[in-house]
Amino acid sequence: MSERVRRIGRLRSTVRQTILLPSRRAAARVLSPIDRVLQPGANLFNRFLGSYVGEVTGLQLGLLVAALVALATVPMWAPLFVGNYMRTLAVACIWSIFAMGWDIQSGYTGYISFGHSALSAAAGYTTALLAVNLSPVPSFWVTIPVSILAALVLGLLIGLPSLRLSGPYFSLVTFVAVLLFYRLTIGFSETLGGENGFQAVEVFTWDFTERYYLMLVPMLLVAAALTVVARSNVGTVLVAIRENERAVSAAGLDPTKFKLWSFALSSITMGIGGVLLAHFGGNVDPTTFVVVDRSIEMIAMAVIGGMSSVLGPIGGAFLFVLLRDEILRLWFGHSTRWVMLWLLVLLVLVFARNGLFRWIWHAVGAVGGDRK
Amino acid sequence: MTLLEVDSLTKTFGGLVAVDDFSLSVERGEIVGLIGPNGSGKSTVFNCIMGLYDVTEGRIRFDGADITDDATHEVVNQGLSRVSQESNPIDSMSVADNIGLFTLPNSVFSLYGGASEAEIREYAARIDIEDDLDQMPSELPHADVRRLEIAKALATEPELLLLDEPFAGMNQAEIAELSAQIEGFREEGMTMVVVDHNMGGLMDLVDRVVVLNNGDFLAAGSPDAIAENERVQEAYLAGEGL
Amino acid sequence: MTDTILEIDDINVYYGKSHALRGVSLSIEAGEIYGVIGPNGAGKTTMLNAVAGFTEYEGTIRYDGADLARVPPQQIVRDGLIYCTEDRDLFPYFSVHENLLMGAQFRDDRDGVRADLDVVYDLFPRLDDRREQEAETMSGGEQQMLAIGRALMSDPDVLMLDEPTLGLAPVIIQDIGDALEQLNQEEGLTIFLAEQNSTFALKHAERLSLIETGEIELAGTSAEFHDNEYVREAYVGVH
Amino acid sequence: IGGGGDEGFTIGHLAPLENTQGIGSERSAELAAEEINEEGGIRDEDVEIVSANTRTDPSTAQDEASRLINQENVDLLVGTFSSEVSLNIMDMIAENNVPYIVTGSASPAIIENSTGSDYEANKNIFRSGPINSHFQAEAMGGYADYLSDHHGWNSFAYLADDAAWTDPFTNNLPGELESRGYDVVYESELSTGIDDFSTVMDDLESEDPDAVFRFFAHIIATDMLASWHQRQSEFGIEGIHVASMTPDFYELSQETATFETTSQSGAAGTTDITDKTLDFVDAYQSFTEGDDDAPDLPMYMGFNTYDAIYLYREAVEEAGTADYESDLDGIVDAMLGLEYTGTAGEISFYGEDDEYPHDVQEERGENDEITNFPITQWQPGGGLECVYPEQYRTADHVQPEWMG
Amino acid sequence: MLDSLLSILITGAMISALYALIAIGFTMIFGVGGVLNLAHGALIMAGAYVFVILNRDVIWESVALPRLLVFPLAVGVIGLASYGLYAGLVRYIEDDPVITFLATVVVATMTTEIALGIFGDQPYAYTVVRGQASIAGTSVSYNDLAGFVLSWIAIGLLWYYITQTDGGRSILAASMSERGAQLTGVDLHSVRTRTWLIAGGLAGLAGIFLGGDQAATPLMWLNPLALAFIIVVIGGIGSIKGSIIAAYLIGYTETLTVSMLGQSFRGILSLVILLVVLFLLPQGLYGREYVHE
Ligand SMILES: Nc1ncnc2c1ncn2[C@@H]1O[C@H](COP(=O)(O)OP(=O)(O)OP(=O)(O)O)[C@@H](O)[C@H]1O
Ligand SMILES: Nc1ncnc2c1ncn2[C@@H]1O[C@H](COP(=O)(O)OP(=O)(O)OP(=O)(O)O)[C@@H](O)[C@H]1O
Ligand SMILES: [Mg+2]
Ligand SMILES: [Mg+2]
Repeated sequence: MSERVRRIGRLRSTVRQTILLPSRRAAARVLSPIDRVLQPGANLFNRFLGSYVGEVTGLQLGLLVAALVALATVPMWAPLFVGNYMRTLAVACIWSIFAMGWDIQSGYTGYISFGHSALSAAAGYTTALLAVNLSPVPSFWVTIPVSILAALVLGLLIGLPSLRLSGPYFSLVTFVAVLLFYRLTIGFSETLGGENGFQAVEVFTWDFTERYYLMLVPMLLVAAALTVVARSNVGTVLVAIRENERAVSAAGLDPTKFKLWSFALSSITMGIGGVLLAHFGGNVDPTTFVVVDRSIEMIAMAVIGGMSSVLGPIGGAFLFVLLRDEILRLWFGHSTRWVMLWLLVLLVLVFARNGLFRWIWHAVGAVGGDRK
Repeated sequence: MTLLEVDSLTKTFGGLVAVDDFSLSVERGEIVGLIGPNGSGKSTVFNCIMGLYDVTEGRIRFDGADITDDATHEVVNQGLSRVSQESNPIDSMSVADNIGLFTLPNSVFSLYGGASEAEIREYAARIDIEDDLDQMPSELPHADVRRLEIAKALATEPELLLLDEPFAGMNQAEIAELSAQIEGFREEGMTMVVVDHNMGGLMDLVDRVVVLNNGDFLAAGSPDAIAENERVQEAYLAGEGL
Repeated sequence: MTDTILEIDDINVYYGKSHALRGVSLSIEAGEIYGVIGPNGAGKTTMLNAVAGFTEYEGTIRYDGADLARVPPQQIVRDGLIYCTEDRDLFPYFSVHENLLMGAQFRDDRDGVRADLDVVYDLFPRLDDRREQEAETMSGGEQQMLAIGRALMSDPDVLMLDEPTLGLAPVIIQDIGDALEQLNQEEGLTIFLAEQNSTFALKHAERLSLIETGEIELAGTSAEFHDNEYVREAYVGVH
Repeated sequence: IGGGGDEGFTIGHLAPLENTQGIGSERSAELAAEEINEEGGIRDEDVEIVSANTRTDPSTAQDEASRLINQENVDLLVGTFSSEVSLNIMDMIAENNVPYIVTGSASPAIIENSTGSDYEANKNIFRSGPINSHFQAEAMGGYADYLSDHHGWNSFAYLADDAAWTDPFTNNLPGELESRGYDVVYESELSTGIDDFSTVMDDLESEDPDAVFRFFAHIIATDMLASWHQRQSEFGIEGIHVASMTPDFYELSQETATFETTSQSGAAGTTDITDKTLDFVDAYQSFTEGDDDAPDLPMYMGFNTYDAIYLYREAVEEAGTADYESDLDGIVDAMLGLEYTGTAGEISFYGEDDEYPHDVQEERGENDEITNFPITQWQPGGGLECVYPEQYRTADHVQPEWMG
Repeated sequence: MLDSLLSILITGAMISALYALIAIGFTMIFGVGGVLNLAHGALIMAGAYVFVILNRDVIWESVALPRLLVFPLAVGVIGLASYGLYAGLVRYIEDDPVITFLATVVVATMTTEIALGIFGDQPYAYTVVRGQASIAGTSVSYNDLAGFVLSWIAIGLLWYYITQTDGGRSILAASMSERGAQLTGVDLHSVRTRTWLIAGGLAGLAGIFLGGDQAATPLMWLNPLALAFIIVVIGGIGSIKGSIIAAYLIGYTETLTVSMLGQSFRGILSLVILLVVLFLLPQGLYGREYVHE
């Protein structure tokens, strides 16, 4: 084994030495003046926010701001492209929330869940069931918190027993949990709508621009909140749990409490995403919410972006959704598109296993060199 | 005044009795040596105290409170800490962060508690690894990894420290240095129980020795008395420690 | 007894940027006990790992005339070069007995295996008591005995031991020392011993090397080491 | 900037393209476009088909439909196979006012939830076929009469997908059969995830009906057919089995489809329902010559889609505009005024005040039984024959050789 | 009542044997490489399709080999495919269990897409063995019977191999400690090759009979694999004995659920059992604490 791993390691290092390093050096030459120009801004940022969300270099700040500006001005540039970017980007916002939700639990603690779609489904189905069974239908201000609460409750129901289990057992149980949720929707089709699900949820709006912002703003708020948590003690402890749970108890910290907390945070996030998704298309059905493919997709997004980084999964989600709905469509037919998409994910897993966006972030961070 | 009281502790694994009706009490400010042949149950006693194993029978009290059924983190938060036989630092965190982790409050809502950089440096300095703070654990030589384990335990501000084979894998010079540091802890008011097979290091350090054999209490007394105890000689020492 | 059985010739090992072994050379004669001592992190384990094929290195290592770089690890074992590591690397869920059997899994001589089992159980009665216990649940010292026992089951010609006394009670250390001498004298077993416990190494090895920060600082016979001022002060200590 | 636009007449086609029904429908749409273009297009504009794969996933379908509307600026949407997909995209399509003709799903809810509940908001939605399952259930009653006359079968069992489209069958068919004087000895809805039919087969055998009416669109009952043949169970298998409409199903099922029937719009081209039917099938076959992915026959959805495009052409020619944004009412009026002879039958739509506004009307024969719901049977040797209704019959229904 | 009980006993025995086969293949790979191989499901599906392709002329007009030849050929092809998966992908990433887990999920998803692209979603039926027998009044197809017999033969051979031969024991040993295996002269490469070949062969075998029972479809693997998960977790990851016992526990539960409560409730009771077992025995019946070295 070691020999083979070494071989691919060698391949990696050749690629690094002959292609990546020189091009990075060239890029650094171009970028470092920009970095220097932006540095005062970064210093300001670090002074006021650094201790809450982490420190940045000038260029990293530039990248963040550029990304934010790009997201905020989507309605201005999206129509310039062939494609339905307004819708695709709105979808990407929802999936970013899912990917982040998965990440704050699985990515940070290393307890890999394959059942997260069940959590968003709990929220989506609650919204739908409230709409179907109550008349008059309660307002958003009621259904949304109740639905998020439902995700939290299901999250704790899954988390409490399964977090006692060690890694692979946990993964398998969550995988089975999501399949079970699916079976329940079919088995209790009278109550849960069966294969068709429900079409009863009121759509926020069909207007592309409004809808986009309705998805973007919660996504940014979730990202900010999770970044704060991830950069705090809680994030540190969660990572420590992933690395070495016994050391965490030896430090006088209760691993179970922290694991459950991450599950709770994650469930709430999934709940938020689930509610948004329900009101985005108005339909709540097993294929949209429950099936295990949805869990796998959110995992893929988080992993290609970079696990345990909050911002990585956002990048991963946007990349994944853009590739799937817009970019690959330019060249490939319907089933080939999916095969290509999964192939790309596989390549990222093998060759950039820490995630593309984490890699970019560090590369950009390294431009300034060792200024410190 | 008794700080730790292990009262008729029994621990069985299936049919195997690893610790059999063993009692031990440790006074505040003492350093007690716990020795015995391999597999005599020393680490098991520590594991029971730390809440890693469920106790089969017996009670454990610390500073008056019953901690028999407490989970590890609860025990730690009462002021007991253990340096285990195997080192297990978190490899992806620097030495400073490893120590820092041990100072964090056990609350999911406390986002920014924990020791400052200066405090972490202080913990490290007490065991002389303050120069390694920025290094990763995997870059450290064995002895420093062991020291890091001790620094982590110190960072929980324990009243009582359990040390499981602190000298293993160290050479004479290192043992002497570590002994001096442990002496220093005692002067700061810490109580300790030390398990080790290195008699040279241990006997000079401790006030009192308790000997375990096959899970049973075998003997107790001053280091000199133990070194001369025939049963201990036969079961364990083989001429060492004299 | 002057054939060189294991020859390490100018090997270098790097871990990333750090240079863990710097041009180390030594050779071991068939039938001797050879000791390597040195402080923590000196590179003893690294050297043994290189011999066993677990670490990449520059330079050559020859065993029984053959260049080990060209021999796959499992063949090295079959050729009688057995390594007992610092981490022990037992099979945690096999019983003591199964662990010992695994040590002999490539051997065809059933009688020999049975005889060796008796030898090991004789040497470590503790193992005899615990034949059916899973290795993982054994105490630290018991595991060390099992690791040595398993290595002996492979019917070694050369036995490489990395810190065999780590965590063992003084009585056991004495037993192991006696056993190694006995195996060495009666069966002609060559032993290559890396030890932090200099006292033990000096007591049993005929020739030794002192390794510090990846380089051999001193090599010589046991007697020369005993007389060496520096060794006495830094490694043997007072008692 | 988005394609389509004002040059040309763009038709969006929505269907699952892993499914032969979807592919048959798509090829039929392309065939219609090609033919129409040869005749000068729709209102002198060239017709272009833009096809989207809905899979069986409502969200994907919504994505795709939205893309067709907003990016391709389609002038018409046709298709959608499974009812959950149709149901899930209607809201959005209604919002955008693009005329949308359902050609693949039979659930009455498609009409009930749209034009049936808020006519004004949904009046761009139509269904050209198949007749909704409420009528299908009634049609089955007539078919039962035929089976009773022909074989003397008087007791029936009922099985269905546990899914929305079968609700009308579940609610109506047992009553329908009983009102015609038959026994209904067994009723059950099966989970769409079923993969073991042995319990069902055991139950059926012990209830001993003469035939079982089963309505399977999600369930693919190959396994059930195999055990039917193996056990030589003493009942016929009738009703609807969507998988069995695949032209090579007989072969794929290893001939265990022999004796089972399914109803399908267009009767799989086995018979000349109208004078367009067989011409269309011929044209389809030469159109798909050498196309390995396409099924050998257009399948029911192909008939309906093909008809939908032609009838829409007629409607907009009649209305004098295809600009739904400014004159949807004109187009809707023209649609409602149509009496179009299609390949699968005569097509006209129910009006605003009917129970199923904008749904295709059923056709009725002399005894008032529904006739635009033909039934085909795989007969020994692999021949597909139309066995019902009488006027389209190409062969009599054959009961399994081990019966009688 | 007695009749239906007997029929449950017989049907349950048949299907449980296939579940055991799937579970064992899965658990072996996990045991040896620490790899949770979700692509195992894809191999099951591939087994069924390979059988169809070689045995029937519906895909390749010209190929329709006799079943007796196709059977071992298909098992062999899937064994090789499994090894190919290891040699072409897993061995480069196996040092990171999470990445490996994800990569195999992606492979499974991708394979399903490929199958959908090539074969569409309609089922391809085929027979492994034609006909049926009646056992104590319950009719059993020869397909299921053959599946049952061959599964047990395969399990028996595997059992003998793993526990009674050095080659087999070294597979278990390598699963516990790679380093330890190397130290005792085990050829790790050969252990891995053998493991993936065997596990793949088992998956192929199970796939062929599952498909013969129900026809080949792109998603035919999902439910059996989910059951295999439940089985593996109940039995204890890495334990063959546990897998067999749990397979029968779950197989009978499933058969009972279906005949007493109906199809819709499949899997639900099994999951309840899973939760109960895990609550009492977090490591499953014969599991060992998950250690990763
Ligand atoms: N989890 C377990 N299951 C079964 N037996 C165990 C378990 N843990 C320890 N034992 C047994 O209990 C006995 C005591 O072990 P313990 O680790 O306490 O010994 P120790 O005194 O620390 O020895 P050493 O000096 O070798 O570390 C040993 O015989 C060991 O095999
Ligand atoms: N895998 C590794 N990666 C990086 N550095 C390593 C690695 N293994 C060992 N080292 C470093 O190489 C040097 C030599 O280590 P080695 O383990 O060979 O020493 P040793 O003499 O056996 O020490 P000890 O007495 O502690 O076992 C040390 O500085 C150690 O930190
Ligand atoms: Mg111990
Ligand atoms: Mg070492």
